[in-house]
Amino acid sequence: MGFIGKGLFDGMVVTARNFVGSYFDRERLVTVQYPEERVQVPENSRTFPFLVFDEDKDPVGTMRCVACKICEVECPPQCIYIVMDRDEKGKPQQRPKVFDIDISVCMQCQICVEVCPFDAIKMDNDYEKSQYGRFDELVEHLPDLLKSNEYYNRIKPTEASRVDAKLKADKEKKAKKAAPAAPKPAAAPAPKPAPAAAKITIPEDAPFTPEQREWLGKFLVTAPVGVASTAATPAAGQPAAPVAGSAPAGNWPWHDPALGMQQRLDLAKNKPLADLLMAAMAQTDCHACGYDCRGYADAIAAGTETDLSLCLPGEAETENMLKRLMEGSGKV
Amino acid sequence: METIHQQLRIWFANAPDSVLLWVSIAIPILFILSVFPGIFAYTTLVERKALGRIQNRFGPNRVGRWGILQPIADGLKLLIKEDIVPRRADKFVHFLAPVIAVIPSVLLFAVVPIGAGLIPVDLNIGILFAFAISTASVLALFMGGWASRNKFSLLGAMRAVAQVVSYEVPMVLAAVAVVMAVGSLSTVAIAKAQSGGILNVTRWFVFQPWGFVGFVLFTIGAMAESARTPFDIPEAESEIIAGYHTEYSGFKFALFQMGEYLASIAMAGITVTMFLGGYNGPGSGPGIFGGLLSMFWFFLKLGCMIVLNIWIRGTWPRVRVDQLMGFAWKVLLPMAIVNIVAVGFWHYLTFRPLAWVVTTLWLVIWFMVLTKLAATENVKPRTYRYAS
Amino acid sequence: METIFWILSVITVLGAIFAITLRNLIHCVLSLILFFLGIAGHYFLMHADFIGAVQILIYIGAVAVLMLFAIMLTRHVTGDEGPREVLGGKWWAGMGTAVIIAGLLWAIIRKDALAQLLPVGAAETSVVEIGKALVADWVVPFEAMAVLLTAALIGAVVIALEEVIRKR
Amino acid sequence: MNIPLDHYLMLSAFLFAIGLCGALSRKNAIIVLIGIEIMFNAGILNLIAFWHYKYFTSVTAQMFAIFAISIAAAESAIGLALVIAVYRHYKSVDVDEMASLKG
Repeated sequence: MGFIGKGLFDGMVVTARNFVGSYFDRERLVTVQYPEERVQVPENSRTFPFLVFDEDKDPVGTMRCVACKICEVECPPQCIYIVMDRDEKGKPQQRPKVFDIDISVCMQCQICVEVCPFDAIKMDNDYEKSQYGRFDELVEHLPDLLKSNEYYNRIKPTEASRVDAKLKADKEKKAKKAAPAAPKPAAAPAPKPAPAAAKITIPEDAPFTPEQREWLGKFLVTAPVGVASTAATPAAGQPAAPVAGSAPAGNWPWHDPALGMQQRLDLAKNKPLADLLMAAMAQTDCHACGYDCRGYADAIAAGTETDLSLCLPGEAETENMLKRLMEGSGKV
Repeated sequence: METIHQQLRIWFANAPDSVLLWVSIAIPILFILSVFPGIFAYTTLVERKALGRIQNRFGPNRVGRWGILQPIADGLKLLIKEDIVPRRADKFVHFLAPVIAVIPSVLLFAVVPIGAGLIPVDLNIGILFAFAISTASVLALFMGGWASRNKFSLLGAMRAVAQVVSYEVPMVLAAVAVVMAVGSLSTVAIAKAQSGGILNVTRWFVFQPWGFVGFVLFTIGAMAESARTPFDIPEAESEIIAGYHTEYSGFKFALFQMGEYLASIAMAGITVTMFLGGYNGPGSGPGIFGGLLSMFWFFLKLGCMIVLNIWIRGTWPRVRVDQLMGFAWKVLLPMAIVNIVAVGFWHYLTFRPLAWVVTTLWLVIWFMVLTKLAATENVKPRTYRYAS
Repeated sequence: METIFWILSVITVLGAIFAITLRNLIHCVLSLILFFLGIAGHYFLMHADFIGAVQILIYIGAVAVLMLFAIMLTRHVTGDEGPREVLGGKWWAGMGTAVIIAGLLWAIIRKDALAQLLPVGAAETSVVEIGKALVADWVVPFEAMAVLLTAALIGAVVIALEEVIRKR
Repeated sequence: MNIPLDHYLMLSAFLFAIGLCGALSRKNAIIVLIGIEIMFNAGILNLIAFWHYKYFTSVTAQMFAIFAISIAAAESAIGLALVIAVYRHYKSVDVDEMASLKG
């Protein structure tokens, strides 16, 4: 039976039922009483990055991070700041002395996690980060960032077990071969800046004819180093890498992890073999190989190092290039 | 007030008369200023709790047990908030508006009898006074909206003025029906006319056909007048941010809210007086015990009206602006006029059963006709093209 | 009571003066409302409660609001940027006439014997009396008033909607 | 209350003069209307004052006041409607600019 305004009264009945029901039926109340109760956040939710270490006894010692600075370079809003640790003699250590993440800048994109070859940085799901200040208080330092693998397993069991299995497999492979077998990280490879089609440095949309383009490319390659590197950096479509602490040597224009492999090789063209080899490295000075990039290249060129698969950040690309270069020089 | 004066004269026979007069003036004022703002504060709490429960939430429950200190916390917070005045605002009017918003609302309580023989001032033009005062409240909204120099504020103010002026008319006409039946404009006389019958209940006007229609009309009008939710067009937050109080913060904002709620409570009090029997209820009457009981009944009914308001706010969607005026002028106003004729029937047909039949039939038939006329189009059930 | 009279008079006169001298039209109407309130206060003071309530209801609730609306519809919403000189070019005409009339009235009132009257007894007319008078002795003017108000209503709508009607 | 009648009469004469001044000297049509309203009110105040002081037994003065107030309301409604109509035509509410006889 319908009469005018029946819908209004039906609505009032519904709300009255809700009102009374909410006192008797706890199931109806969807609100979570936050400080006392918490919602179990989904496993794949993410907030800000943290650094994984393996053993509780020695968080700094068993930290997976080797201060390779790939994440610092790749971070789109540039919220990561890394300084590599050095011992008294100034020899670089494979761990960061300073590792800061400004979480007021971080946009939680997870790119640092994607590019890390060591599974050292992962996304947290802790959302209680409020502070009383807006500047220094929101910068997380190394002690705040370090969290155990156990914690990682707790918050993201599926992902962490996969990572653990992979790391174990790598370790076993390494132990079994005890030799040149390169651990192939299963993690997604770092997105490589594709070598520009028109030689190197000129953007696709720059208003040049093909001839001009060619000339410019040649000019920029052969031009004085400063010009080339400044021009080359934006051309690769990557943010300029502020490699704090380790000033790029003036005569290594390719020593810039933001460049593509082809660009680096072009920059090192007509240089000695060691320079070419160095240009093939990932340029992060990560010391995964036991040297810095220059040292590794020198060692290969000098013949003291025969394993060409040690450059972890460079992955297969670097390994293949190193092989080709060595074949070309007739040493292998 | 006069009764207090006489009582005081009996109790303190040697005190000077002028002192007693001032005391007897001060007592009702203090009573109004202490009780009704308290009711206002806890109405906000009850409203938030009830709305929460209606939406299957808890509502405020942090400050004190069951959030019982929430109004105090709100007040403190608003007191210490920064008071912002827009740079190009009309500073003086901007300051004046919230003050003016409260005054008419408080004045309204002067004519509401809260118990048998308990009324601040028994004006013989009580109802007219109430309407005159409540009209003035629209000025505060207008001043606030205009002085802010903000388009949304101004839009809200214009809407408020148009709405209040339009809904005033059916509301007054609904009250005219009661005034006709009682033969007096005094609120005390109206309340007294509803006493008697079985348990002091059956002679409430709401239990008569014309009284019921008048009650519905008056409640709708009162809701629109105090801009409560189905008619909160002047401050529709999804359309014009907050309407006339967009540019208000801190305690000025609190004053606006207070004026609005006090007006709503006072209107509920007048509705109770005019239609729900006022302070009449089982056991109410003269004497201390009857007086206390009558006060209890009045405040119980007032609470029921407030809860009804909250319930409606939690349920019904907002009226569309373009339908608002049509509803007032095409449905409420003719219905109020028809209702006045119904009171005439009621008055002259002294044989009650016949009067019941005639007035009911008259009202029902006109209701049908009006709804037929007001329906602009044939509304069919909605069909969904993309959603199943 | 004398104090109340003087306070109300000051409010009324100041309201009236501001209502015709301020530059901002909205301020003019707001002070006009102050003036209306003062007048209503005078009515209450003279025990004409009904007229006082009607004054508030009609003048403040209807006429002032109507004026505010008219200003909104005819000027920039802000209402200011009025004429540069407040009283216009012929201020002397207005002022002169006003002063002459005030002086004349003053002279007449001072000489009249009525002026010295003091109120006699409690004067209060109940609303019932007014109501009865309206439908008995005054029924013809009352009905005429109803017709006039209806005509005014229709006329106002027609005048204001002229453009719309012409377009149809 | 010891206010003699002439106080009210003076007050209302004063208000009438103010209203007249406003109606005559301001250019804005709305202010002219405001001036007229002030004069109306001064007149009604006189009526009530006489009623209160002399003729309080009769309701005639109150009747007159009620009718005058209603007429004032009707007058202001029409007046403001006219102002709006004129504004539409001339884009101005200045009474001095409404000098053209041609519509």
